[in-house]
Amino acid sequence: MGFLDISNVTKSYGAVEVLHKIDISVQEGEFLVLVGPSGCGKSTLLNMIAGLEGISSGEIAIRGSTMNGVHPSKRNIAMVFQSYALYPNMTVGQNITFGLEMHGTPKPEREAAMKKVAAMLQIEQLLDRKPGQLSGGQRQRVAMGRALVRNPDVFLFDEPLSNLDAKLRVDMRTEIKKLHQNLGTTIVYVTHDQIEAMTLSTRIAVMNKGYVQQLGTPKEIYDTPANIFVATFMGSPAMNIMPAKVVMADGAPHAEVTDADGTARRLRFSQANMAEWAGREIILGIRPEAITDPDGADRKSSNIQSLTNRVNVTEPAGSDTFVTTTLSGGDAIARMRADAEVRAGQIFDFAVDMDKAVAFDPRTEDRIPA
Amino acid sequence: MGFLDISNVTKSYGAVEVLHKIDISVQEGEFLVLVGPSGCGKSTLLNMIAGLEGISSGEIAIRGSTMNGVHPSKRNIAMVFQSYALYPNMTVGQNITFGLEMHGTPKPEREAAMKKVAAMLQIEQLLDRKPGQLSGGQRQRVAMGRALVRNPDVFLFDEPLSNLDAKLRVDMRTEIKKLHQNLGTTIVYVTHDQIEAMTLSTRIAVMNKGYVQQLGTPKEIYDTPANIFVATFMGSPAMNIMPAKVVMADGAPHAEVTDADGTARRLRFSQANMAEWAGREIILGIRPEAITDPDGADRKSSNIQSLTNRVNVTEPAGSDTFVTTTLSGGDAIARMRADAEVRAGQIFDFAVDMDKAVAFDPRTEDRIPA
Amino acid sequence: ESVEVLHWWTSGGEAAALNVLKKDLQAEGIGWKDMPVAGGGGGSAMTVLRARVTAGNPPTAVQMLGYDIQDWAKLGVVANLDNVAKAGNWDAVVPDALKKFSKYDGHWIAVPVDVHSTNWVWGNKKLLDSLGIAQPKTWDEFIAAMQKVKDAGKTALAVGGQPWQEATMFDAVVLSVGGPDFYKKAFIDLDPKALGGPQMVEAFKRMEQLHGFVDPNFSGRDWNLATAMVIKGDAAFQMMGDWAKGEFLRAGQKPGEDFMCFRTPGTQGDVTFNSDQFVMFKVGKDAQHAQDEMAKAVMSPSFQSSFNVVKGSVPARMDVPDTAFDACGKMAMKQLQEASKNGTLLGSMAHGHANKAAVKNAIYDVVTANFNGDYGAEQAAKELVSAVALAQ
Amino acid sequence: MDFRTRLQTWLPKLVLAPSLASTLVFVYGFIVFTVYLSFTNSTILPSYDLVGWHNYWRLFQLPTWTIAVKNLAIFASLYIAICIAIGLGLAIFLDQKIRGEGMLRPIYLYPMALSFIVTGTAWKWLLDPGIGIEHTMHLWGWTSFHFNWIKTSQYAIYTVVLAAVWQTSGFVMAMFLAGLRGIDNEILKAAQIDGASNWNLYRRIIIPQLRPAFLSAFVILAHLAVKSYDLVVALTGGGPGRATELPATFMYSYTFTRNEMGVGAASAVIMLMTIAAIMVPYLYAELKEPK
Amino acid sequence: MSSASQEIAIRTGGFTRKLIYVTLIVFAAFYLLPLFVMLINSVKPLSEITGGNMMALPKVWTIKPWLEAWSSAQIGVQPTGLRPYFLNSIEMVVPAVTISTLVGALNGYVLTKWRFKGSSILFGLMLFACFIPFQIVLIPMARVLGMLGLAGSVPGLILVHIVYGIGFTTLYFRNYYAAFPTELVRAAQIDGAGFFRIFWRILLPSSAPIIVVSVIWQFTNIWNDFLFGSSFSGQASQPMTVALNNLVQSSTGVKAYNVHFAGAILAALPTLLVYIVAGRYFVRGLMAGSVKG
Ligand SMILES: Nc1ncnc2c1ncn2[C@@H]1O[C@H](COP(=O)(O)OP(=O)(O)OP(=O)(O)O)[C@@H](O)[C@H]1O
Ligand SMILES: Nc1ncnc2c1ncn2[C@@H]1O[C@H](COP(=O)(O)OP(=O)(O)OP(=O)(O)O)[C@@H](O)[C@H]1O
Ligand SMILES: [Mg+2]
Ligand SMILES: [Mg+2]
Repeated sequence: MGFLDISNVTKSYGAVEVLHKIDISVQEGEFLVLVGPSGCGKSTLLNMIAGLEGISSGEIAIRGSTMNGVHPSKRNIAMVFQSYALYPNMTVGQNITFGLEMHGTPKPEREAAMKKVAAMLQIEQLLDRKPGQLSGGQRQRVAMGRALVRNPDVFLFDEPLSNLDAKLRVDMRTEIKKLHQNLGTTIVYVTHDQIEAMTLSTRIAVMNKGYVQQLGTPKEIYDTPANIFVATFMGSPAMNIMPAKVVMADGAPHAEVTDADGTARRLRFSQANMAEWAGREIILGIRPEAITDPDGADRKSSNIQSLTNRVNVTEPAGSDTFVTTTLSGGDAIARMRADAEVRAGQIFDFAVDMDKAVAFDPRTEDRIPA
Repeated sequence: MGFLDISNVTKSYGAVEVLHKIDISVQEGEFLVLVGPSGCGKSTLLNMIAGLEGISSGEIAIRGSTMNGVHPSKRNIAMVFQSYALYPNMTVGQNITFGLEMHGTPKPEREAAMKKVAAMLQIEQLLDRKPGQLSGGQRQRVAMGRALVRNPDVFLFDEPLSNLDAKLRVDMRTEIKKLHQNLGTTIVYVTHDQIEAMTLSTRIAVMNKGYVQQLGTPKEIYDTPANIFVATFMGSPAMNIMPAKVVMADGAPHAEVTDADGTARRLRFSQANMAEWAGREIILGIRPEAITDPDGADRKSSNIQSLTNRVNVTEPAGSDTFVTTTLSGGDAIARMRADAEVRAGQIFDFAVDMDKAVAFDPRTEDRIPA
Repeated sequence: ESVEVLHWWTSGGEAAALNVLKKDLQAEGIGWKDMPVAGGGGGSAMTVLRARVTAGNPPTAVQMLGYDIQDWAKLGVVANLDNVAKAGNWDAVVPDALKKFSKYDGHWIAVPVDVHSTNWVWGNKKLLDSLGIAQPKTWDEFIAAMQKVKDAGKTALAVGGQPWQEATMFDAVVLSVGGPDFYKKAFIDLDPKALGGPQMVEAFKRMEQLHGFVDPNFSGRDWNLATAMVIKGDAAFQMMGDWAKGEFLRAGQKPGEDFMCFRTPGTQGDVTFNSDQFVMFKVGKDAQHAQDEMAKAVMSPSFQSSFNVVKGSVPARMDVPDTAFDACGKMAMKQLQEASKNGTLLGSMAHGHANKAAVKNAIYDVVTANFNGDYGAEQAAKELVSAVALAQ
Repeated sequence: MDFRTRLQTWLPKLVLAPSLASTLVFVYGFIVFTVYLSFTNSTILPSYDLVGWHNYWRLFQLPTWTIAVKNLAIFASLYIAICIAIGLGLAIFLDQKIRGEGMLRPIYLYPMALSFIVTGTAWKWLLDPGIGIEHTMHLWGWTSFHFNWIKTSQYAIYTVVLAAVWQTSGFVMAMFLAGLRGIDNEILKAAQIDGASNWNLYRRIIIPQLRPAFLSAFVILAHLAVKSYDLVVALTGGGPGRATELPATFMYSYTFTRNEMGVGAASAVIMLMTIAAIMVPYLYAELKEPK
Repeated sequence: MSSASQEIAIRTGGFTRKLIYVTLIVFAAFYLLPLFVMLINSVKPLSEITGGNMMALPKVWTIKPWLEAWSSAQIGVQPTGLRPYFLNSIEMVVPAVTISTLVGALNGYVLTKWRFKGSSILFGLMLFACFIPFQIVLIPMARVLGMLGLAGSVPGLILVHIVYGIGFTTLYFRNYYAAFPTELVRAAQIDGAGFFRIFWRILLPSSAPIIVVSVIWQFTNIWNDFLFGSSFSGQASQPMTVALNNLVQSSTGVKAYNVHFAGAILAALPTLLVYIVAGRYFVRGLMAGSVKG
């Protein structure tokens, strides 16, 4: 039993079931991120934890005591919303202390708590402004302040950064990370940005269509995705997915793919158990950063395979250069150093890190375990 | 003289000048991206090119003939808006052909043009729907279709992707890129997303507060930013910026910075001319991808310097691991391979690629040319 | 103690007349709560009354006319004034024609305030004299006189084009065509033969004749504005009840000198009348006394005299001396008494004293349609039969 | 479930309950009552003796009712059409960054603030040939000027339209202006780049987008037209003759001055059905897709 | 409520602009004409009106008609002028407007933020109530008021106006609150605010534009109402419109047009004032509320 237990929880709107038997147990101090495409039920689940939506069946418990039917304000949780949901008619200070006021905290204590939080978030000079007079980043801070001041058992965040521009998003991400490290509070965080998910979380739950597809550490999710959905959802640019045939050569299993010209190319698997699939079709997944120029390839890898192929497009993006090529009839993207000497149309020796390759069963779309 | 010439253009709203003497010349077939923070005047400049805003002073010319005072519909331009600005009362097909209809193109021709564009954008099955029934990505395509069908001299895009979610944004980016490669039309494209800017453009104009800060190819902008603003605006995570002192050692100029414990550390410059600054303070800029673990360092670089420092935070992000450390009293971010063996608190040997380092004059904030 | 009186006497003269009553009651220590609701010839006031009665909160007394009184009495919401009436010997002094309305089922329920007769013609004496026109005695003379005025470029007949004003003229015209018997048959007995017969067609033809003498701007005009036309000499005649006299008097004109009053030609000896009455509604025991006092005060000869002098009408009781009244008033009182004796005192159809409201309004519809040119005389007579049948 | 949570789930319904109860009693209860009355022989006050369809039969025999219905058709169609035309036109004009918009707007709007007595008094005067506009024109030397509609049976209904339009077109203008201000500016830019002239811009792009405003305006005007009573009474009193009788005045006079409450109720039921025929589809559309 | 879209990109030529201005001004004149006529004739002596030119400015200016209308004109048997009735109206309008607006706001709040099964249908039922012809409710309403003991009293009138006003106020507030972020309500719930507290502290303070619309609408309707005012008022509670009607509808005597006009303007003053003071928020409020886009 964990700190926050979601057991067998289902949610229906009328006849439509939007969450199906969700089971997640969160330990105290964990940072759980819920990711998934739009409409998969992330917000619904969060709202159920908060008590803003009823539970159709199953149970949600905090510290072992059931929360079903308990009023949101009695759950000792705090929530930060995507649009921040700052009360537009109140000053920043009033926004922060409103929750305390509602819980009957006396004024001096409220003031003190507000001062402390404002100092922590460096928004002391904004306390008398109205939300309308704040920039996006400042609003975000105030929303955090409102949550922090309550000193809750659990923080819930619903896409708190998605309204910020890219630069600010990175900064605020770091702040949230620091906050978690400093306070050690349990956090459940919804996003559909997988970089956020990867960098912030201690564990990630990848959701799709109301099901939890995989629950695990960022590394597990990234390196050993449970299925094709998780594999392609996490990572940007997405993992390259291509049909391949398993063939045996030199006593080892190889993935046979075709290059831009249709010539068959073989890449040796690092996993010996792929031999079991010999002669059968699989789906091969290779992340863009595992296909590079030989100079950029990971020196630690035990299994760098060379693959000669024609370059279609190169996209220099400053820090890296993305190279598009054709593998098994589809586009595949390779990520290379910014300075990699590669031109469109060129025949190039790609270095493929097969330690990082994963294989999926084409029928179930699940990953074939190593 | 280029294809689209913006000469000495100024825009004032009442007494407030929001654009100051802008000078940009665009060649036929170029893909110019305007980037800059919110409110810097990107949309205003685009609207002036379109003829939707008057020009306070200066001249805008297409193919050498001045456009000042010419009605938008007479300029042979097409524009795609952030909100797509689809006509909600018309079907997709009508949206696409409205411009042709207004220009008196006969019906059969309109139909043919529409079919062609719809096929190109794969929206044939949507032609009878209303915009309200489309998803974000589909709307975006229709907006493109409306622009394409006109076969204009110049395409103008005003943040066409900013309403899409991250995944779709990447896909649409690629489509726009392909479109440009196929059609070869001149494009002026506004965004505040620098990845978009880097990957799409042939040239970038970085704007701030109504001034063009730098105009150049993506590579120029990224590798040799004109000033600190450009350096930190382009790239994610942003370039690390720290004060440093130039000292001479072994006859070569070095940048002296302090590590997490306050100990002075020296990094040899690749540029010999930094010797001129010996004994003076500069601002040193190093991009995160130029600070790595030794195994991940660019094998092609001529000048990898080792820097021993304490690791503050590690953020594994799947494809990479971001490591935060303290340099000259501020946070610096290093980008390492996903598998780099680095833990928070550890004393680590960072590899700094000084070929990629840039130095700025602290007084003017301009880059010191190599 | 006080009485609450619902009425629509809001104009200067009427209100001044009511003030007499108010003072009389105050002398008895009874307060006056005024509930005036003007408009629509009392229509708005009747709506209010309905709401008040339905709410179980009726006023003490309500100004009312004709058959409405009987209709309300039928509902059992009115008070019984028999005690006061007996003490004041009302049965003897009030003419039978009025008692028909003031009593229901043999009990006194209402107090008549005044008697207006409606078959009057008012003329501008100076204008008529200057044109050499004498008081017309017959219908044809009347028409000839008006033609003369018209030829002189003046408006011959001042009319306010509202249904009730047109109907007021119609009353007199019908009487002039068929005399009291026909009038009774048509308007009181509602005999379809009378309503659709040749005499009625003749009456409508006379209405059309009259229409030929009005100015183009007559429609919607208030009656007192029409009177003002006569006073100013813009028009020669007006066919209107004796409330018009008040206007002449207020303008400082003298009967016989500045203006003349005579019965509608062809209706000599007949009087169509209407009578304003205060209907007393059932109120609680506490208010009973005030109500009785008010009834008594209204019936007092002094009030009847002073009120009617101001209002232009004649007292409802026959024993009031005519000393305070002017020439026209004296004439009216005399004629009224005679008519009452002869049985030619007829309730005015136009003012709801011939039949109930539904019928009255049905006749209005036809009269106004005829007068405004929508129906010809023949068709009007036919429509009259069906409209009346429908309203019964 | 703790008490507070349970209370919180009940509170919204409790809060709505009084409004709902009063609506059920004061609106629907009374409608049922009226329907019932229309089948009774009520005269001066309600009575409870049923007479079947008699009142309806009589209603449709009455020439006045026919006139009233015909008048309503003329009045409603003209009133709605003209109000929308003027309202839309003014809104479009006012939307062209007009200097002095702040002054003009209240001028257009203020008639809505006046009661029927005021409107009726003023317009009766203006339209009266003897003192009003015609008279003034004559005094100013234009002696051939004629404007005596209010005194003419065939035209009197149009003066009612005139005064009614005067009173509400400003409000319609405000509704359209609100609609215009809500249109995405980028769409206008896009249409200009597409080469739309101002005429086409309005005809093809803007006006079609004002659909919600049109709908709201139509519903408000339609129900005002059907309920129109005050203005007619104050302006023409239903005359000349019965030339400006409308169903609402008809119903009032039969119920309250002619002591034929049964017929009055029958006419009210017909009116209610007319209103329902307009409103129910609107309400259905409005509530079908909750925003 | 985007303020950016205030700016319209349409350009018109100089001639068109002149034409637009001319049209706008002509219509302004059309709307102002009746008010102008009433105003100038209310400051003329009666002799100048009868037979004079209604458009002509007064030769002799006088405010006597105004004074008379206000304090000494004959209304029924008393020469009280409109003054006491003015106060009656205020006594009735203020609570009726306040309560109906508040109830409408609460209803709108429930119907958007606390939706439950069937709440749309309930709203439809309430909305239809706006369109009932008031004449038909007179008799049954009188009965109900009598049963409640409110007949002929100010509270009775207030009740009637609230009952028939909440349909529209609910409509306005519902449409406004539909666009109000639900997240705010949720945040306040988590902060521990209950149903009413959320309403008072969060929604109501942000409802200024729609409150303006609702108040303008209700104020003009209730202030100008005659039918209910005359039918359900008692002797001591007759509102301004009934008194004005008594003033202008007198059936005999010389018509003091100047006094009537002065009275009419006096009766209209509060609503005019409301329109002029709050009118500039009106379009904004309509945008936010009644005209769904
Ligand atoms: N009140 C409701 N009634 C019916 N269906 C609802 C309701 N609220 C949400 N849904 C449905 O439930 C599903 C999950 O919605 P939810 O808001 O949890 O998605 P999400 O994962 O948060 O998406 P996003 O990333 O877009 O915020 C969606 O399909 C949505 O349409
Ligand atoms: N009509 C106007 N009147 C006054 N100032 C304006 C007007 N339109 C724009 N501005 C100002 O001009 C500046 C430039 O605006 P612009 O819309 O071009 O910015 P932008 O770079 O497109 O920003 P964003 O990324 O937010 O779209 C801003 O400071 C803005 O406030
Ligand atoms: Mg969500
Ligand atoms: Mg912009």
